[in-house]
Amino acid sequence: MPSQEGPRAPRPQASPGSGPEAPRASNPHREALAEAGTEAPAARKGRDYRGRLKPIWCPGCGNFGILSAMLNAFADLEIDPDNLAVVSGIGCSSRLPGFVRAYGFHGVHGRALPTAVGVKLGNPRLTVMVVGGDGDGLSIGAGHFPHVARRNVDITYLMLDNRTYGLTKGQTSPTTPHGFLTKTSPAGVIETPLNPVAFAISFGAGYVARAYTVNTRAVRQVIADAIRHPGFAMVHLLTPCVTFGRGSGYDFFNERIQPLPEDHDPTDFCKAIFQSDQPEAIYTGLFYHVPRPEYVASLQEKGAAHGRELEEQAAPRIDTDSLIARFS
Amino acid sequence: MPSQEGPRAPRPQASPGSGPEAPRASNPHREALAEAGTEAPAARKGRDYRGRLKPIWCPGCGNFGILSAMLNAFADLEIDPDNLAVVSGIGCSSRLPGFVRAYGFHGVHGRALPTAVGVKLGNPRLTVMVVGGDGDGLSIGAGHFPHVARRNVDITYLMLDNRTYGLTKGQTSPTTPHGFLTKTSPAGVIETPLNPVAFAISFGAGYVARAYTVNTRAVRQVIADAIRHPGFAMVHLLTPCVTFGRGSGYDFFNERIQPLPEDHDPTDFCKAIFQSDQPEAIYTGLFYHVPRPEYVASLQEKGAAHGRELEEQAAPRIDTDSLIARFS
Amino acid sequence: MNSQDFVMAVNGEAGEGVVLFGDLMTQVAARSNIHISSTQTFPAEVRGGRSYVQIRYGVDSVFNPGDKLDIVVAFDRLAYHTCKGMIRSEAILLVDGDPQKTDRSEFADWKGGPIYVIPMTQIAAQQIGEKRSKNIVALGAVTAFMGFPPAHAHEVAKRFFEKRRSRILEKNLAALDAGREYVEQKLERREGFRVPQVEGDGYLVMSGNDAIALGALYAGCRFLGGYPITPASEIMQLLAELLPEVGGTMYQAEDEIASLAAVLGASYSGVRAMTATSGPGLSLMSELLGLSGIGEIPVVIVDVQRGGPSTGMPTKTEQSDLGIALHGGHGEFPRVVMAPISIRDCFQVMRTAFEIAERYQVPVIVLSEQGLAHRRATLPKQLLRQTPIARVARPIRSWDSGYVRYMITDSGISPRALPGDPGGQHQVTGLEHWDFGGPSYEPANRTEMVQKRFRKLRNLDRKYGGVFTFKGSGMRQQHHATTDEEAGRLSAAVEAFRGTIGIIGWGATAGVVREAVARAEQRGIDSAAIFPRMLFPHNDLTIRPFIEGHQRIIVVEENYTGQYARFLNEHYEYTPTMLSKYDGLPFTPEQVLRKIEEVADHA
Amino acid sequence: MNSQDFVMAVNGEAGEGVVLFGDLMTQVAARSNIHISSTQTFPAEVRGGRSYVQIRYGVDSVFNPGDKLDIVVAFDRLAYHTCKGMIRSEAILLVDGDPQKTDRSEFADWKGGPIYVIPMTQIAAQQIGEKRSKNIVALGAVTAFMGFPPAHAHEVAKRFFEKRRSRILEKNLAALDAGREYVEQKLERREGFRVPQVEGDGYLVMSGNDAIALGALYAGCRFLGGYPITPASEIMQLLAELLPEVGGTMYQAEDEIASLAAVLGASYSGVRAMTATSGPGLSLMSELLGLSGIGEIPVVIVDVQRGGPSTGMPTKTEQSDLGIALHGGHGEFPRVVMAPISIRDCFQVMRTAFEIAERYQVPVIVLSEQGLAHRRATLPKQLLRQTPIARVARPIRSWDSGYVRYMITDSGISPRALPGDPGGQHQVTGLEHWDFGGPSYEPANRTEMVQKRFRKLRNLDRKYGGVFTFKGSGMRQQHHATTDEEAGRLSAAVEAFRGTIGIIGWGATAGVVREAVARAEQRGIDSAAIFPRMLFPHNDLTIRPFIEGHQRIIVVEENYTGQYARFLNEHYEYTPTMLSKYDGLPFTPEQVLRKIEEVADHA
Ligand SMILES: Cc1ncc(C[n+]2csc(CCOP(=O)(O)OP(=O)(O)O)c2C)c(N)n1
Ligand SMILES: Cc1ncc(C[n+]2csc(CCOP(=O)(O)OP(=O)(O)O)c2C)c(N)n1
Ligand code: SF4
Ligand code: SF4
Ligand SMILES: [Mg+2]
Ligand SMILES: [Mg+2]
Repeated sequence: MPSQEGPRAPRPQASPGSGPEAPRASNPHREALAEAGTEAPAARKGRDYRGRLKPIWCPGCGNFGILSAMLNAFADLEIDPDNLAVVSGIGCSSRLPGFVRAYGFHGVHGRALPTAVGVKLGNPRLTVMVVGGDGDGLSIGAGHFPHVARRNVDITYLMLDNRTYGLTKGQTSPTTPHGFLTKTSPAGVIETPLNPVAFAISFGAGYVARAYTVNTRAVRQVIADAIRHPGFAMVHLLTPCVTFGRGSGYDFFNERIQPLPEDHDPTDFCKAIFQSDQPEAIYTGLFYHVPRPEYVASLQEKGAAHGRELEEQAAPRIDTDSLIARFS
Repeated sequence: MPSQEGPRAPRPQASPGSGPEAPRASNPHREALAEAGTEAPAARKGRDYRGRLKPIWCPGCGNFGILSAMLNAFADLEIDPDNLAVVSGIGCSSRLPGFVRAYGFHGVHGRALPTAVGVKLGNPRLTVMVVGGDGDGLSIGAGHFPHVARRNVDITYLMLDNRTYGLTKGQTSPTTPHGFLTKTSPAGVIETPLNPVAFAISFGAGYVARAYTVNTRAVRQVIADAIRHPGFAMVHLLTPCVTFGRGSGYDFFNERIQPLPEDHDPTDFCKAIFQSDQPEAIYTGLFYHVPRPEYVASLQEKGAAHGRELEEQAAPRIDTDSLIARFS
Repeated sequence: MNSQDFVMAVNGEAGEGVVLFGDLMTQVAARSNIHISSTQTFPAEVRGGRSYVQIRYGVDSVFNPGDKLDIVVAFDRLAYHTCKGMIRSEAILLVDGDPQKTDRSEFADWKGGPIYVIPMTQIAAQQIGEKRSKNIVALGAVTAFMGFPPAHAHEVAKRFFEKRRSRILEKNLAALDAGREYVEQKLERREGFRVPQVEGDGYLVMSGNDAIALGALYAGCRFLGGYPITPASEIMQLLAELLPEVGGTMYQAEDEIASLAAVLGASYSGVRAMTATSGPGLSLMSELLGLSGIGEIPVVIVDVQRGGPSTGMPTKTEQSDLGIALHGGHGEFPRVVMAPISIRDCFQVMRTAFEIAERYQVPVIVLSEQGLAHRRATLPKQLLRQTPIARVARPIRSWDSGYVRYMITDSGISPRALPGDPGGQHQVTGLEHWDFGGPSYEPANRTEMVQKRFRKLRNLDRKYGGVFTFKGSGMRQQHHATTDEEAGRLSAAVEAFRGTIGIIGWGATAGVVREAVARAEQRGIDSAAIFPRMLFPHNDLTIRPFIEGHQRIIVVEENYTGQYARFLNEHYEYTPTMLSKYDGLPFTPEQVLRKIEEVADHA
Repeated sequence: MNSQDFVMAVNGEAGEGVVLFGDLMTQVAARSNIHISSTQTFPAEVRGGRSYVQIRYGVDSVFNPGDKLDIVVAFDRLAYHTCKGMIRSEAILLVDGDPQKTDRSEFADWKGGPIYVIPMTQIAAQQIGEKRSKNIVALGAVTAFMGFPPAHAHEVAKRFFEKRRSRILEKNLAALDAGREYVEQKLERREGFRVPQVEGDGYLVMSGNDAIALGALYAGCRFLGGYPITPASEIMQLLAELLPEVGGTMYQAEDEIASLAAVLGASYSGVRAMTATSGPGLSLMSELLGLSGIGEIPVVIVDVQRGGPSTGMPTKTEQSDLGIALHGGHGEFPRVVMAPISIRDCFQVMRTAFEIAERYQVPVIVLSEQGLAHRRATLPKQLLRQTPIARVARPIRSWDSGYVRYMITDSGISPRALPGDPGGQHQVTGLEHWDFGGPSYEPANRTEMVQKRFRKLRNLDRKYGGVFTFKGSGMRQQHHATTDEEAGRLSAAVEAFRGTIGIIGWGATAGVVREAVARAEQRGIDSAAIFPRMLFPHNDLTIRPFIEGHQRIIVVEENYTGQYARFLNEHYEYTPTMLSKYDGLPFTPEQVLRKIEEVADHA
């Protein structure tokens, strides 16, 4: 449905430079990106980022659109695959790292965010992406999300929300709407679903957007902007599960997806939360964007988090004399 | 400091009957409570609820005030100790169940909320309280809080926030303010602290309040109201750790604690979140109160969650014939 | 082909309805009083890949899905090529295709018997107007071919589709008829094969997961806290439907830690409570397992094992969680580990598990596995006619103020007050504690409490440690030996199995081992097998005479490190021959038989 | 009293500064070239309860805090009553009180030597105006009484207080002087006892936790992910200070699962990374432990054991996590389990642990325990002068496009590309996989991958499985046996220890066992002990000749079920005499000696 594409390009102030300034970790990509506009047209193509594995998703699965938009976003930013790490948990969506030419980490269910923090702290020069499902991120992984967000680690988190547990064949997920029938809610879901956009904002994420897989250009742009954001960025991606997503298929979303109102102000905390869950429509676009001091940069100010850089050093900087004095 | 006591009594609409109606589980206490007003003065005293163990907290610990306010709240509501369950995790604050005459469950670190859900679902006639620390609830237990809140299980959650890990002797907790020196942040905390009031509201809790241990009457009232609330209620209790709470002692709080503005509207979602974290003061009082359908009641509507009631039945209601038909 | 006992395979592209075809076939057989044992291999991913179902039929009970194929139902040519190497000499091939246009030379390398090309897709597309009904056409055709009563096929198809829209029901019933009619009327030549007619009122058909869920229900379970995980999810899914019917609750928690926490909470509050998970979930539950132990909170944990470690191979079978079941969780506490040996035993083990958990106030881990969970078997209807357990057995329900939760007793078991009981207030805690529940690190008390808790395991293996033994074609099951006399008898019974080759195994491999032992006897090799149902505490009473009574011991395990063999080495000096497998597939009877022969040759 | 080797106890109300007094005493001794081994028991709760510190002093190294007391420093009367039963005959009592008003008959049941009543509180209150400085008054008095150079006491007090406000520093230095002066000038009678004067430039003083943290730092660790837990927190706290100084990071995660996840992430990205936790944390890490195994991601996990299970006894010692270390986590994967036997070994084991983890790409679990973690010992300054390791050893840093992460090799070890390396893109996964990292459930590949991973353990015990052996008063440590010749020599060395009684233990009990063996020799009992530092893989090369070479084997363990003894039973037919303890307290040399004697009597 390309006619529904790109409900609204993220605002210009979403890109660094025009928004509030914040310290950020030394990521060579970002330097490259900043200059990208002044250079000749991007030499890379999305297909250059294709991994060794072919996606094994069901035909029609919403994840395909997101994958290709993501690869294009990488190309747009001319990201160096040698310095790109894609981390995930377990789920249909979490299979994504295998489909990307990058350093991939397909870990265990629900732990993608803390794993990615370790990757970033171990080597801050990497561009670190996290991909995962609604179950992975909001159910078993729910305890990690607030902490990575409040720390504001420079990681881009893509939550591929199909409102179900795809890989385990269709149980209730934290985003399954009230009343839906699932394998574990044979009489209908009685819970109120969680809202990852409101979560991310209230946890302190500095960049929070939502997009729908069908609108591939919007997805591509929002992913690129999220990567550019110097801090924790979260993108809520709506992606129908054609096999188990009873009631949350393309029709459902097509009827409800709407771009955020033109006058939405992405620096208004309350309004952003408010708009993220409205009865009249599922809004897409940039909900919130307010940069804050980034975690790795703060650590580096205190000497920490130089990680792999150290490897190149000839000798460690341990001050043995002062240690001896301290322990005697 | 009794002069600072009771900054603002929770609004009258906080008690059931005057607020929006919502289904609730059959809890005999609640029936009793509803009638309490018309009866003779409460026969019970706070001391009737004292447990077998004497509190082992450091002299001056903020938890003492909360404990005694809590026992008084039980007396106010004439709760039957036979049908009272107090569940906790691990921490100084989590030792509380031992100090109460009730059925106590002192479980493992961070899992008090899901444990309490099980207790409630197993026997919905119990009044179920959860007590625990900021570390227990917001760090290791952070993944459970949103789920119990969104389900709206009829549990009263008291979070005793001393802004540190007391029991393990003073490490950074999720609520330790930025810049504070702790054993694990020798160069100062670089994280932004989490805000449990905003969390509870955005997770869907229907009753969210904050009180300061010194204001014992306010604590007592707010606990009583929270228990009365038919659904998940969360009370954020500020309680200085005199031994390890560097920088978050009584002086710190005494200077900052303020009752919520008179005109605060506890049905305004955004405003409630907004007021929960303000630079000029730490507000106390009822932030948010909007009842929603309660979980156990919804389950019972579908036949489930009759738990221990069944025990009294002579024979189980299994329809063996239909099972045989189904599996042949 | 032996019409008393034969094996069918169905193969096709995943999504073609192979699995449904298989399920309905088993139900038709069960209605026709024919036993089945069936298994399916799921594709690795949700879609894509191939589906394979294998069904063994028998007039007598069959205990495993067999190895060599007698009938191949090939949904496409690839299916033919997949299965052609696995057949017995007289095997029949039923393959989808246009009988007119099919070039018979495509099947030139078929080493079996008759080949029938049946236009399944064609009938579905042309007669029914719905290509996807091909599997139901196949059902009609194959059941007719095998001589199952058409009414039975009609009943099972109707039951399955009647939950759908009526148009779908009608189409599929038409498809069924079309398939049957084709075989009855148009199949050019139709030789020999017919299933025997057997009297009876039919059997139940259940998977291992079904049996565990139903077993739990009948055992009085009223709370399941769980989190979806392959291959255990079906247990929670079935109980999500059934528990509310009896006032119980299925609680899908946010993760496995929360599930077990909720289960412990529910158990504490007085209902029989369980969780069902697989390896990754059990790992996450390790800490709370210890709380159950030291807090003395009853719980039943079902672990449907799969290929490990980490995410491993979720849809493949393995017996590699014995180590964590025995030793998982830090510190030391009493626990019980059981392993059902069959689908029927899946049902039955749950009653024992709940009884032990509640009476001894300990965690009981039940080790099932993917190969058992997704296997199906026929069972007597009687199984579900037995009286379900309604209540927690509690003589005392009111306490005076001196109630002491962790009272030191000879048995190690302390009387349990439940919330709601008048006067029984106390604190349950995961800290070491005084008898009344107050925390205590006092050394003498600690020593006493550790001993108290472990005393609960004393003699547990005698009372509940039933073993299954196989010799020749018979099976015996010994239970309970509460008195010394009974114990002696039980021991003596096992001692009677003196012989050359003794096989020790646990869990789901019993079905193939049993058959291998019987086949070995036919070839004149003397062997016997023992499968303890309770793996821990260890049933020395039976295992010792078994080990001592045989010249050579084979231990059969689906893992790399020989977990049970190593465990037995703690108790016995013996040098077992290992029959190990850790490729995700269950053993076949043939593989076990070969090992027996090999050892016999060297014995 | 033997002034070459004697034991002091300090006891008082928690909050009186007993622990600080003890710490400073050990530092004074270290500066004065006197060895110490000290231990403290924390009260159960943060405050309230009693504090107890025991310090053993020696001119030669001392390996445990001893048993019988030679000097009792009693901060109050209750302290006197607590300690009076634990003394040697000539013990000295130093007790707080008013020398004038104290009724000597209060100490009528003192079975020891001279009693000195010193007005510690009085001096603090009256002379210093700060009752809380009583412990520093005591420090001045006791160091003066023992004849330590006043400058040393001054230095340690100054270093401790100079981080505080200057008023506090001044007051406490005054308190120190006042205590010293009282003893020098006013102590009525002052007999006999003085510590020997020893030449040297002093020792380091470290706790087991300090030594682990420093050992990690020197081993090149640049990332610790952790979550506070008693008794391991000090490791992360120390590294929180030290890691940023070398560009590394201490990351306090939201829980133990997140800590290990972050550690695996950091390790994947190329830094040496570890976590330090205790039992409950290790339980929670069980799932990710398997990811380290199948994903082949190096990691070092320190488990400072405490009384289990569940929350158990957080401040008490126990050796009860061997089971989870060996078998925790579902499924099967290679792992290494090591146990340092002393504080010095805590430092050293970390280098080996990191080397193994990185070279073999496996998880290495290091089992320390509360009794070792909070014990303190003197160590040569040389220890911290050795060259720290700077970098991860990587010959190749650039890869062609065919890079295969899990390449099947003879050693089982595959070359590792790190993110950032040109051309090395690949996927690490916890699913079973093809060699290039793509998921695979294919049976033959699975079999090969399981074998590949386990091949890494082959011979690991030879290369790194050093054992510590004690016989008489000597200690030998054998390391490395890469060639067959070396292996033979190592075996032969252990075989030389033929004798009556062989003791096997692991971890922290080495300090007391060593002493017991030496004391037994003095009583004419022939015994020897072996402590393998690597518990798994198992070092058969040394344990077998040891078991075979002794008539009776005693296994010493601080647990109930005999975890190591049972593990050894998997390998050897032997019937050990167990010396078990699970009351939260470490063994004393006396207790071990008594067991040796008992066995000797029956041998
Ligand atoms: C510890 C653990 N528990 C459960 C599972 C089973 N499991 C795998 S994926 C998944 C949920 C998948 O849902 P989601 O994260 O939304 O991803 P999707 O498949 O929908 O993309 C679950 C429960 C697991 N792999 N590990
Ligand atoms: C799994 C696990 N990890 C860590 C610990 C150690 N621990 C005990 S209490 C605690 C935190 C206490 O902080 P909080 O919850 O705020 O309670 P407080 O003591 O401050 O009242 C920690 C980390 C534990 N008991 N279990
Ligand atoms: S099951 Fe659903 S989410 Fe998974 S691949 Fe298929 S369509 Fe996509
Ligand atoms: S350590 Fe802090 S929180 Fe704990 S009891 Fe003492 S004052 Fe209270
Ligand atoms: Mg999903
Ligand atoms: Mg706290």
